[in-house]
Amino acid sequence: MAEPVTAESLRKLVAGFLADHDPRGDRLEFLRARYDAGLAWIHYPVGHGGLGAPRALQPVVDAEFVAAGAPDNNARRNGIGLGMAAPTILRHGTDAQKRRFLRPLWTGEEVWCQLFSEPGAGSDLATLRTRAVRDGDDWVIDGQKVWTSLAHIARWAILIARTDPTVPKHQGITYFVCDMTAPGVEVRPLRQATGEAEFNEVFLTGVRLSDDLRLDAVGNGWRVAMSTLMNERVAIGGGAVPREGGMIGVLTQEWRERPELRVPALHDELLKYWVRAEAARLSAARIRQQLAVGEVGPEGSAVKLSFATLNQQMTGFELELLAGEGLLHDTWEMKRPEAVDFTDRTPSYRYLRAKGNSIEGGTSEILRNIIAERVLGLPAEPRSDKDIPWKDLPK
Amino acid sequence: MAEPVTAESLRKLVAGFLADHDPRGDRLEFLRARYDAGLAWIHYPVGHGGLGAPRALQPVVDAEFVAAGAPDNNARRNGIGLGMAAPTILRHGTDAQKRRFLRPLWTGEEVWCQLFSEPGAGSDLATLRTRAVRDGDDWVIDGQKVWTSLAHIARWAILIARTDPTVPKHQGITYFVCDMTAPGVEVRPLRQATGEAEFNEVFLTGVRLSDDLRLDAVGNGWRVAMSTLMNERVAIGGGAVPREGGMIGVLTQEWRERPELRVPALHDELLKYWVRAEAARLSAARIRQQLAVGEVGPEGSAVKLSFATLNQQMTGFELELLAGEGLLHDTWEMKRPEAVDFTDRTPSYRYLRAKGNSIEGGTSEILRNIIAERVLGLPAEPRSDKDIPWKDLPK
Amino acid sequence: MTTSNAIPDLLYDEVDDDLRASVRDMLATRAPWDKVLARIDAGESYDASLWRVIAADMGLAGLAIPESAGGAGAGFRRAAVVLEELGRAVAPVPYLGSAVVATQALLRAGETDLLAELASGERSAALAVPFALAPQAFTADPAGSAFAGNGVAAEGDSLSGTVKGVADALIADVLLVPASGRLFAVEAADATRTPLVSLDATRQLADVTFAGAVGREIASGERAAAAVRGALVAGAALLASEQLGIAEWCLSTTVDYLRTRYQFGRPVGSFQALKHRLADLWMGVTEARAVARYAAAVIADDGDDAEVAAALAQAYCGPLAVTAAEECVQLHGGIGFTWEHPAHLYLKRAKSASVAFGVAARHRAAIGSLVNLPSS
Amino acid sequence: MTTSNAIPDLLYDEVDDDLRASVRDMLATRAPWDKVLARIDAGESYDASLWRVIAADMGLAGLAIPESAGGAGAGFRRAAVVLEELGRAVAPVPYLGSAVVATQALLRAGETDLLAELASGERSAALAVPFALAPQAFTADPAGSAFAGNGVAAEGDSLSGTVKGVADALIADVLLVPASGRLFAVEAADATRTPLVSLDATRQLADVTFAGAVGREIASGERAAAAVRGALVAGAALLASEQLGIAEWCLSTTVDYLRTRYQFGRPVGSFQALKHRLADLWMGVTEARAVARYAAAVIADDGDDAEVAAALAQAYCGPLAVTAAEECVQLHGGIGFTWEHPAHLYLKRAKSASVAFGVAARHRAAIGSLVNLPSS
Repeated sequence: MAEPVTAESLRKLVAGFLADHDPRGDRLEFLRARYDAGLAWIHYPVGHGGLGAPRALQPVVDAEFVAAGAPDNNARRNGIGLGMAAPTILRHGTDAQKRRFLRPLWTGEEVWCQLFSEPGAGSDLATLRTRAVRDGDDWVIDGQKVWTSLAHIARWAILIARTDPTVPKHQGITYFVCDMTAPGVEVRPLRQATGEAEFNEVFLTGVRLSDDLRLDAVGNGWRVAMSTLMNERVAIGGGAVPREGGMIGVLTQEWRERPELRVPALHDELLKYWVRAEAARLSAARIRQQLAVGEVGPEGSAVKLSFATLNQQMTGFELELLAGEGLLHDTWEMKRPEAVDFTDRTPSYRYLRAKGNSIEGGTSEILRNIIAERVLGLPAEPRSDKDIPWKDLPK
Repeated sequence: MAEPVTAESLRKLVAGFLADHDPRGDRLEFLRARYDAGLAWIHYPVGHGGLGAPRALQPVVDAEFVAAGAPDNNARRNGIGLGMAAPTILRHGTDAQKRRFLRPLWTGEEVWCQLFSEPGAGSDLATLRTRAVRDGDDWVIDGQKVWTSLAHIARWAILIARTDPTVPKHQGITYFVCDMTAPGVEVRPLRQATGEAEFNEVFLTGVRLSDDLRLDAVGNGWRVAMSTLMNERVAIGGGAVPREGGMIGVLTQEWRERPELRVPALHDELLKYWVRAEAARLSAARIRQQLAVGEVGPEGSAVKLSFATLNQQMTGFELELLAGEGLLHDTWEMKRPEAVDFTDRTPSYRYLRAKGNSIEGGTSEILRNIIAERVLGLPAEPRSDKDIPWKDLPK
Repeated sequence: MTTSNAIPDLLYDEVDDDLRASVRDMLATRAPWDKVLARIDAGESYDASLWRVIAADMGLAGLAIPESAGGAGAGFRRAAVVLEELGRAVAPVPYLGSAVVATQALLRAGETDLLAELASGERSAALAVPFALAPQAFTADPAGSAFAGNGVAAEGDSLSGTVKGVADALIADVLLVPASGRLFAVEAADATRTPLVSLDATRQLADVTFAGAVGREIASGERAAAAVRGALVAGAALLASEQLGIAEWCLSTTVDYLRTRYQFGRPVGSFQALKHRLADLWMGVTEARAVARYAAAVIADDGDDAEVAAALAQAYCGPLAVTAAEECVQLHGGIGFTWEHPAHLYLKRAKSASVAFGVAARHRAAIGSLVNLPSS
Repeated sequence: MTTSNAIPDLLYDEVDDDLRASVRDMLATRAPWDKVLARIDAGESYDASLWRVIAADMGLAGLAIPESAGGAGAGFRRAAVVLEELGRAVAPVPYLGSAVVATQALLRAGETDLLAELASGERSAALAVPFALAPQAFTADPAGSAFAGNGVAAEGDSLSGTVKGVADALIADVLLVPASGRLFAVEAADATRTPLVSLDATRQLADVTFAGAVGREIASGERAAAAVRGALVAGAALLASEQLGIAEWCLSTTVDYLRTRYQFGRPVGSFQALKHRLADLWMGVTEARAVARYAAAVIADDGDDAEVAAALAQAYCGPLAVTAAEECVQLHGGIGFTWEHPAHLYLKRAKSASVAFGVAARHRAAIGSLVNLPSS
């Protein structure tokens, strides 16, 4: 592109595209064409759904398509693919891998999931036990993964596995794309405190993956995984919210509409939440302003951390506000939702589900470590596990 | 004592003593006689001011003397002597040391102070730098101590100093009684945030102490010091308080007597403090009940910790309650109080002085470590400093 | 201003220790947490056979009932020990509702026949008021025609109306029903009990509807009001012991887990941030124990400070148990958030209990009234 | 309900950065903390020569005054940057009182002569109301004869009465005095100013007494009330930037200390419990920055959301600065509790500022009224 991309030029491009493609025609065909025109994720390179344009202009493009009533790629259903797998493949994949995976990922034809967490690893992800052993042109994978949302509908997974147990834990890990239809992949629902099975356990038994499903070099998996997780946290730090958006809005609506719930002693507590929610909202807005001018800071971790804390406290407060009503639930039957629908559920569901906010996507404890060390520059804990071969670590 | 000591027999003993000694006569003479009669601290051995009687019966004896209008030993002015030095001397001192020090200590003729803390050591007391070098029958002391209350009026001090820098830090420490009138002892006031100099710095320059002022074996000082500090915490965990005693009483009185201060939004916060203060009071009472039946637990640390937290929060709340009035102070001139008079001072003084509660006598952080490790049995932090010679430690 | 400077014995004696050991053993055998969870998956609720063992075989339903009425005459202080263990096991039995709340209502009302049946463990009873009803919110209507706090009216001995969200009613044989200024006993079979999907499935709530059911009057007027209010005060006070048991389980289970779980080459329990949080939690549990023992002692001794003690108990122990359960979930990491780990049972029980008899904020407000600290 | 979903620019621009650097350099030279402390020991209060440099030499007193009135026309957003640095240095100058509160009062009153004098830095002014007066507590008396919140009455142009605990009055040349429904300018020399021993000796309070002093009327009626209330709202909003500066100093000073202080063979800052507390504090500071910038922007733009923004600023930044200062003292251990360490200066300034313009609880209550969340 010789000309610099502007909102204006993008609007023109979309208009041209819409002139050629009926947004009311075949959904998939339309999405594929949009990808091929570089109007999918415009900051991606030409040939991979983008124009190499500034990311900040993406909303301009999206708005035009929305205005035209065009179908979208149902991004919510493929959050891991779009938010984590795609940027990782873009950065670390071969050209062949990018061509194979990115288009059906963006269009939503192929849903992705993530095979990182393990029951024995937890926050210390690098201690993972899942093994990948080279066998000719293939790798044979054995192990167990956990907390895998969407595994039951996913076509592909990003996977990390240990390829060398004789070196320190961060060094012996390799990153793969796992074929979720391969023999030996077994997906079982994992039920949570809410009664639902939003996640899965995934058992990998002698799963064969050809070497061209390896992403980046053997032994380089930890570094690749870190770039994946960085993308996750940026994604969580996400979108703009109006005042009284989210959980505080649930509380203020109940307070306003149901005077009979108002207990004077709860009033100041409600206002404390109002203040904290508004401070968090302004802070998130300020971070987005920084991002927009290129000042990418570590504040994204803070947004996630403060969201988790506040959401948990506010959902707990809601049950107290509702008193007797708050003691009821809708059902304890096991369901398998594809997305978390927070505000439309019962207060009891919200209370329970919010407990996961400080665990999923990096526990609040780990985020505090990150802030302390990477932002404030405080010294790391003394560690003995960084130089010892993985196989010799206490477990 | 062939007969078991009972409240009854003690009352008789006191009555007999009072028949022989006029409580309105010479104060010092009376106190010395009381000591010699074993009616000072009755759980001490016969010959050292006691009767080897149960400690729980001490209040019976004290009450009889109070009822008779007898002079007391002004215990508040010699808290370190009575609470820390005396039990340590009793347990670790030679017979000659006990005879020399305990009587004038109890009568208040000789005030004691404590030379443990150092500017460079802080919570890691065992890294202390003050040196004691053997020179014939003497030890020569050089170093600097800090946070020494009463040093300016003290006759003696309990002192720990490093006698061997070539062994790990806990092993090279020896415990002494320091003559505060010896040449080379210099006491300077140490001023706090309150503007007062409640404490002192003590500079020790070539101070000569004869070897008979050493308490317990050379190199055994850390163990002795630990038993001293244990006594301090038991002492802090101390006496019974009525409901709404202490700082919560200051707040409730202000709330009741000054309706113009009542802001509805502060009401629930006041009641939260009421609840926590009452819970802390009941908990302290329960600990005293355990002590009375011999179940000595580690809960004393909890009493000190919860007192510090609550006192700080309540004094902060008081300034908010008083609004404009709370912004005033009495004087920033440097004074040298002999005792902390908390409730009779300005709210601003209380707020500032309470900040010391979580530092003095073991920081709240150290107390939490103690609870986590000694009560809950959680593993210690990995430590590198326990086996390295003191001189090689990073400082 | 109510002050209570004299503090009763807050310790456990040897009989308490023995009682605790036998209840704990029995629960470990008959109601381990996986069986409790399996009942929920099976859509069952209260465990009637477990209740029979506790109430009848072990004779614990009558602990607080005087010997003259067929009970053990051991008082509420000992019943509190049983409740600690029931909380620690999230046991699905109506001990609080029957052996504490209903029992105290009958004691206050001066009823003895039904009391004897409860004491023997043959039958159980529940007070038909909403589980979330705070003692201070229950007041006899000045006109004497109804009680605030439930929606049942009496015409003669015929009762009609619905009470929402009643605890321990599903398993009860008899319901104690405040209506039109009187207190009635009604055969549970004569009421319609609609089970509710409850946050705490180990103490399932029910809506209870009366459509002309015949009640036997137990008390009326002041005596009826005092019986109901006294029952709620006792419930609030004694629930603190259950909450203490929940909190203790959460703390000790978390400590055990963190001692053995390794991350970053160290036991997770050696990380100082977690140690400090657990130390704070231990402090809270230590204080909660004193508060709960105080509340049980004051109720047992029928002390003047009962309303303050009960409000203090719920203001302190309710939130503390919730904090303990929340820390238990969080510090177990992912595993603590799964259905197959018991932590969620404790979380749900603790949160539900913190709303029972009114939330902490209501109890603080009650203390404000009781000790003369008005809001304005 | 006031909602404000459109969020103004909350960042600093290059001019802000330059301004900050020059103010910080100047303060480091002329008012390091040990000089500030020495003034207190010498019984001195405001630093007049420092104020001259800031107000006149650097021309910062007129930042928020329009060019038409002799100011820089740079707005309150930039004045907020100056306040951050003054908070960071606990500087004893009346910037808040003169360049924000009094300036806003004059702007709202439509006065220009005095404004020009303030803009030039020749003279300074203070609004004669108690430092702890909350904007929402200041209401024009319905009868129009007096203002609630201070005790001065006017007969014609003659003023009598006392205002307690006024900030920045001791160094002011002119006092702006609300009295009997009007707003007057009075030469400070014509009032009796009694210095008070203040918790925060870097912003010493005074009782101000008028005994028939002659005032020049600046505004009356609605306009006078709006001027005073607007001044208090601006003060509450902009004080947040000072509080942000205090909190930042406390955080960064503590972090620096813990990085280099060794205990138990490790830097103290490597202990996880302290790291987590500092991470939480950093989160608070990060949010406080957004809140303070929002408040400054809304005041600068004369936005509809001013009262909410100011109340939010004091509800959030006031307590946050206190927490930062308290953590600073605690995490420095003994040394942080001594007179010879600057931490206590920040603690006193932060605590005092948290009471200024009303405590956080009052601001939360104000928000409740402003956004339609009534207490009952």
